[in-house]
Amino acid sequence: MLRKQMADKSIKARIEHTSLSPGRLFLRRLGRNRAAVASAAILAILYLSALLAGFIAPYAMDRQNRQASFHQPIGIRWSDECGWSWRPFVYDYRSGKGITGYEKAAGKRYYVRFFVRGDKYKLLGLIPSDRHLFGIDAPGKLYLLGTDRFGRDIFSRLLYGAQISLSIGLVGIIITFFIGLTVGGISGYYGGAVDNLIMRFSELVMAFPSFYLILAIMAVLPTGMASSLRYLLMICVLSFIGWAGMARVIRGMVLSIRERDYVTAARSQGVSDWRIITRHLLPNTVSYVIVAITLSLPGYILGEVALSFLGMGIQEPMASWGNMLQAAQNIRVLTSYPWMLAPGAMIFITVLSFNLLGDGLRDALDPR
Amino acid sequence: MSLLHINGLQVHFQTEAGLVRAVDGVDLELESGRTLGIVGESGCGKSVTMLSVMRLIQPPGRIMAGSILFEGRDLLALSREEMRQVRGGGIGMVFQDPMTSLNPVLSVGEQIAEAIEIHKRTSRRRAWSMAVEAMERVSIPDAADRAGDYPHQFSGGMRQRIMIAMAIACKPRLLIADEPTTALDVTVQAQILNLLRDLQAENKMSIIVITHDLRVAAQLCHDLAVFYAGRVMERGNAEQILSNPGHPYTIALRNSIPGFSSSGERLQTIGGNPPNLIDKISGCVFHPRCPTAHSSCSDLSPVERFVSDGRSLACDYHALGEM
Amino acid sequence: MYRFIIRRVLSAIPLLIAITLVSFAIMQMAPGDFLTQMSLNPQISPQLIEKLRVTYGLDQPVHIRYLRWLWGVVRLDFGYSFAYHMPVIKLIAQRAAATLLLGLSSTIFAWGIAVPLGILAAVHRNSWIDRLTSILAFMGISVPTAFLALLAVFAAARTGWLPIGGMHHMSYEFMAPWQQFLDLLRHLILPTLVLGIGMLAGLMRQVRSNLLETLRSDYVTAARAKGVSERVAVYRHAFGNAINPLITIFGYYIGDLLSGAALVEIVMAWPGLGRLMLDALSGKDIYLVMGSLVISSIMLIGGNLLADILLAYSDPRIRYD
Amino acid sequence: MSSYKLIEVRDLVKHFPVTSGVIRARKIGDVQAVDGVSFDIAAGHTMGLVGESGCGKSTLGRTLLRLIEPTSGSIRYEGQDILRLSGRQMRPLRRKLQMIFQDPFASLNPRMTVARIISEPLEVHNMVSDAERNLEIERLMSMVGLDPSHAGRYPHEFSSGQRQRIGIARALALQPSFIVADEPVSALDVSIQAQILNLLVDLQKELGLAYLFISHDLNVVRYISHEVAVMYLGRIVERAPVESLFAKPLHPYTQALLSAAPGFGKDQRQGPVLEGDLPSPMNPPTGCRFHQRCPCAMGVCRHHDPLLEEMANGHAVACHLWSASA
Repeated sequence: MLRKQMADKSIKARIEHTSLSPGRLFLRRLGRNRAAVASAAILAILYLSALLAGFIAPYAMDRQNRQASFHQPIGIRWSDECGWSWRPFVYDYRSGKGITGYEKAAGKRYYVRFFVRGDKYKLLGLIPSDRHLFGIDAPGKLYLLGTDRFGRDIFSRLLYGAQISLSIGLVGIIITFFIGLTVGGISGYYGGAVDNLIMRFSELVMAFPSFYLILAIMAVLPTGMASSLRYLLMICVLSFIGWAGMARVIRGMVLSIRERDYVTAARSQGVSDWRIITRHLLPNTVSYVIVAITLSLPGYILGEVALSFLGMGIQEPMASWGNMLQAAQNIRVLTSYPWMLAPGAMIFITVLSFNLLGDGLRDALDPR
Repeated sequence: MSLLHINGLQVHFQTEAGLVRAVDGVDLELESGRTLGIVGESGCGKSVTMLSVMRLIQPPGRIMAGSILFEGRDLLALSREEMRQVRGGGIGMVFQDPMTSLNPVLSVGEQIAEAIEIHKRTSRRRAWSMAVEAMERVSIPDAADRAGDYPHQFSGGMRQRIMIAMAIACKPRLLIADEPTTALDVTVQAQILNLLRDLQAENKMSIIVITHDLRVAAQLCHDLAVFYAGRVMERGNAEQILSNPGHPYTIALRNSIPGFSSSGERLQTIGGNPPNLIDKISGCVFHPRCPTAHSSCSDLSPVERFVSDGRSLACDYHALGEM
Repeated sequence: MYRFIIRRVLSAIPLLIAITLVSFAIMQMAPGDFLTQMSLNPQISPQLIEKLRVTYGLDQPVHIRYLRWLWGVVRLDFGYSFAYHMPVIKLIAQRAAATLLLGLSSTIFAWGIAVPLGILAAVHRNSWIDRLTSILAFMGISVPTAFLALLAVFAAARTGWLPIGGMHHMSYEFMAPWQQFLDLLRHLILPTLVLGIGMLAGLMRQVRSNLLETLRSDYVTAARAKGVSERVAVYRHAFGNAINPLITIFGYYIGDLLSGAALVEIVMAWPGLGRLMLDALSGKDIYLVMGSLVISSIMLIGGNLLADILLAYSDPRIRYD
Repeated sequence: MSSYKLIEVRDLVKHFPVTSGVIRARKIGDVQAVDGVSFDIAAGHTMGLVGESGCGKSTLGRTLLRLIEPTSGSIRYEGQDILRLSGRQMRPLRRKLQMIFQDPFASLNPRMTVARIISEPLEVHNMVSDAERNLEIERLMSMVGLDPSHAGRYPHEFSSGQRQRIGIARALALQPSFIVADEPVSALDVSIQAQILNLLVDLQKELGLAYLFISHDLNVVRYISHEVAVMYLGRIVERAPVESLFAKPLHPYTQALLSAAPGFGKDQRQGPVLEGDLPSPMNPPTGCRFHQRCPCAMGVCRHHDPLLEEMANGHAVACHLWSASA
């Protein structure tokens, strides 16, 4: 007994701390890729802002100001001809002579205040609140990125739109991945007739002209449909098209890992199927799957954008980056109020970040 | 004058983990018409040395120092264009895996003819017929018909014959064969070894064979160079080295091969593992695993010295000295 | 080879039937039809609508209508467009021509730039040109088509250098043939750039990574050992093998030409199939929708088949029988 | 050392169907990987199995452990036909039958530490209590010559020779009596190869293990085996005690293999060098499978399949040259 204890102690003491798991090595390599780290940070900020949209946005999603239609962005200032201010402030704007354009009403400063009361919202969809990160006393206006036709604050709507546009990718990919993992896993692990059937079916799905098909499905939805239902249906349709490719990737991965000697070794030792799948197959697919998810996620975001842009997706007054961009389609709006393109820039930044992060993950996984 | 003379060659690879001194001061000499075997375990720098002769070291590898004289000209000082003439013209090379070293989308005839076109400056048609001749020389049946076939249509042994035909098509003075039989089955390996021996007798060319198998080297080579950790441990006449090895590493290497010692007898082993070339070893590179290491071996790097006609050793305490 | 093609074409038939069946079913799920919208117009009498309903066969049960439509398709009769008052096939032929023109020009543009740039980036790996092209490629992959198209329109409107949309100038009819040609070219430039940039970026990355892979291969080293020049090693040996995956991608692009251009067409007022499809969908112009779907499915299947055939020619290891 | 028959293999056959067709797979032929193989292995003894790539030796090894289900035949372990056992009944027997692999990189799960790799079989079979597990890991690691303080490391931190030792420790964890070693030293450097071969021999002496030792290297097989079987295209063509086989090979294929295997010194070959390559196992030649490459082929070889017949002292050969009936 004493001998056992001593051995126990000695073995623990002697295990060196230098040893790095493959996962740690992966993270360490990823950490050296500055673009990927920056992208991850940007994405984290974006998702966090979307989550706390109600708190961060100075206005509610549908707060209109008929007197401020197509208001240009209002810059926050720290100084003017009267000198510096230790508090940020904005000027007031009055509507000008023409139909468009607002002129600066100089002189009066409106200070930006923090943790102010404003429009009511529900934090995380649960907690009712009316505190906002920042705001301004009426009649001051805080349109960081300008307003749209109805005088709604674009910055606030971008944050609310992010809730839709960013979550659609995440939820969509999770559904796709879940179907893909199940179907591809079964197909790869069991093989034979099941495999053959599933693969033929996935080929059929992939032979559909997917964009037109999605368009057709979205087009036949009744116009009066609740937007949350529409949102769900859109995810389902996008996932239905996407699962086939994912299933084939996972099937290929399972097939190759199933043939590795360490799986054979586990089988030869009487390790159960379940344990082989959970201990040997899945942990070794995880990193590939993360890369695959990161790289295919932008497809869902862009899918929502395309559908909503064509008026087949998220409907007004709900905000999504796609339908906000739709408002810029009018040539007169586009040329006179270029800030309407802001949602496009947001989509671009998001998709770029996902692509850079995915590429970094792939490099870290398979360094050459 | 020797056909090939390598002097103080150093090749380094800058990797993520650190600087790898793959070849760290190698001297070699090969007389015309002879076969030199380069033996050693994986990662000992034998392939890198020969790729340096062809100047085919790709980044992150770099030749840091040394000279490689081929027929009196320093290959490392040649222009790119001059070097291209040497490759395939003066020196032919055969690689380990005939499966991956033949271009899968070009017919084998095209691949052999390509070498001929470059070095002989002849017409396409003439190059093709010379390619067929080269295939006949390596005993590929129905060479004329099969020249239009693609690599995947040949068996492993036939592919290696095609690689050899490609390397010797322009009658090089030196043929470098990098593990030419490792990827092949034993019976096919014997065919290829016979072929190499016949070709040498016919063409009077020199051959360098890189191999990890001392027995393959014993079959084919006049001379031997034993590599360890990017350095030459021992070189000289093959028969002499195998019957009476001088360097402790050569002795250990030979004795660890089953079949050398008779069956039932316990194999002699070399303790420990081959060194990681990133960590610099002070003194003799072999001393951590050497069964006869002296205390000074860890401090002083042994100088290669000649012991008898053509034999040289890099060991300060070699057994041959006492003879 | 011919047997393979015939077999593939034959196996495409059940696929097409399945696709049309699904599409027909989807269209049926929509409440109402084209005539329902017409009936909201007080100037059209209910009698007339009922008559039209019989004429168009909309009074028949679904399966009869589908079979009728299918029988028509076999005879190359894709039905009649309610909104445009003309046979679907004629309408599609017009619009598909415009889409194909755009698709073709952007494909040529994308491949013409992506392949040399990709090769350059791979050969000079980790050089400034590699880094620059890779940054541009990432931006190109990530920019949403609709956003890019809007930016292009914005730029065109602000500078006035290029037309902001459409395919022809208003006075196109009165131009001399060479003026017409130049006018078409001017209208083609922006949509081509917008559609091409997305393709170009992805393709360039693909060319680069494929070539890097083959440049590392043993047969390229073996070729160098033969004394071939660096150019021959890169272009004949490495690129010759790197091209195979690109051919598959090429087939995919061909297949995707019709639906891939939809967003650009809509933003830039290009009179192609994408706009037609969108209008048809919102107008519940069912036969027009079906016709467009069939055509784009055929393109998709044909593109993949084309890729397989090209692949067999470029890679001797692939044999179909 | 007792030498009762631990393993008895009779008429073992494994055919892999080759299929073609897209929608409905049609069978277009069989790869006859193993085609009617019989042999015994005594407890504590080593049977060497040699042959060139594609001759079916690996398939045979995996079939013995039921990692591949054979087409027909019987495999008895201590008299019990393991092919008749259900998966559940097979589980306790798995402990007794273990395997060592060729590739030291592919055979260890890269995401498990050495301790977990070695302890997994212990957990699955409840071999030791949780409390004793660390002690057992330490014992196994020392036994195969690994430093127990490295138990927390991952496979990628070891050299190939050390990885092979981990694989051996894993196989030993269940205290087997029979181990299939599938080319365990082919991927290793010569100096490491000798270490592993010595280790296997030591373990055999210490634990009374029986091995089926698969290799393409005649010298390695000669060193480690008590008895050797030579395989060609799914068949055993010659089987004999090791001394007898190397002193007096009977089958022309064995003779060719022996003369092809390089030894020290030049031109010491006696036998002929074989022409041609191994035929495809999908359509093996009729008659004797070796007749197309055989330097001594006779008319009868083309049509009649020779049987494996015992000549003397356990030396059996399948060749018409030696057949009494021919």
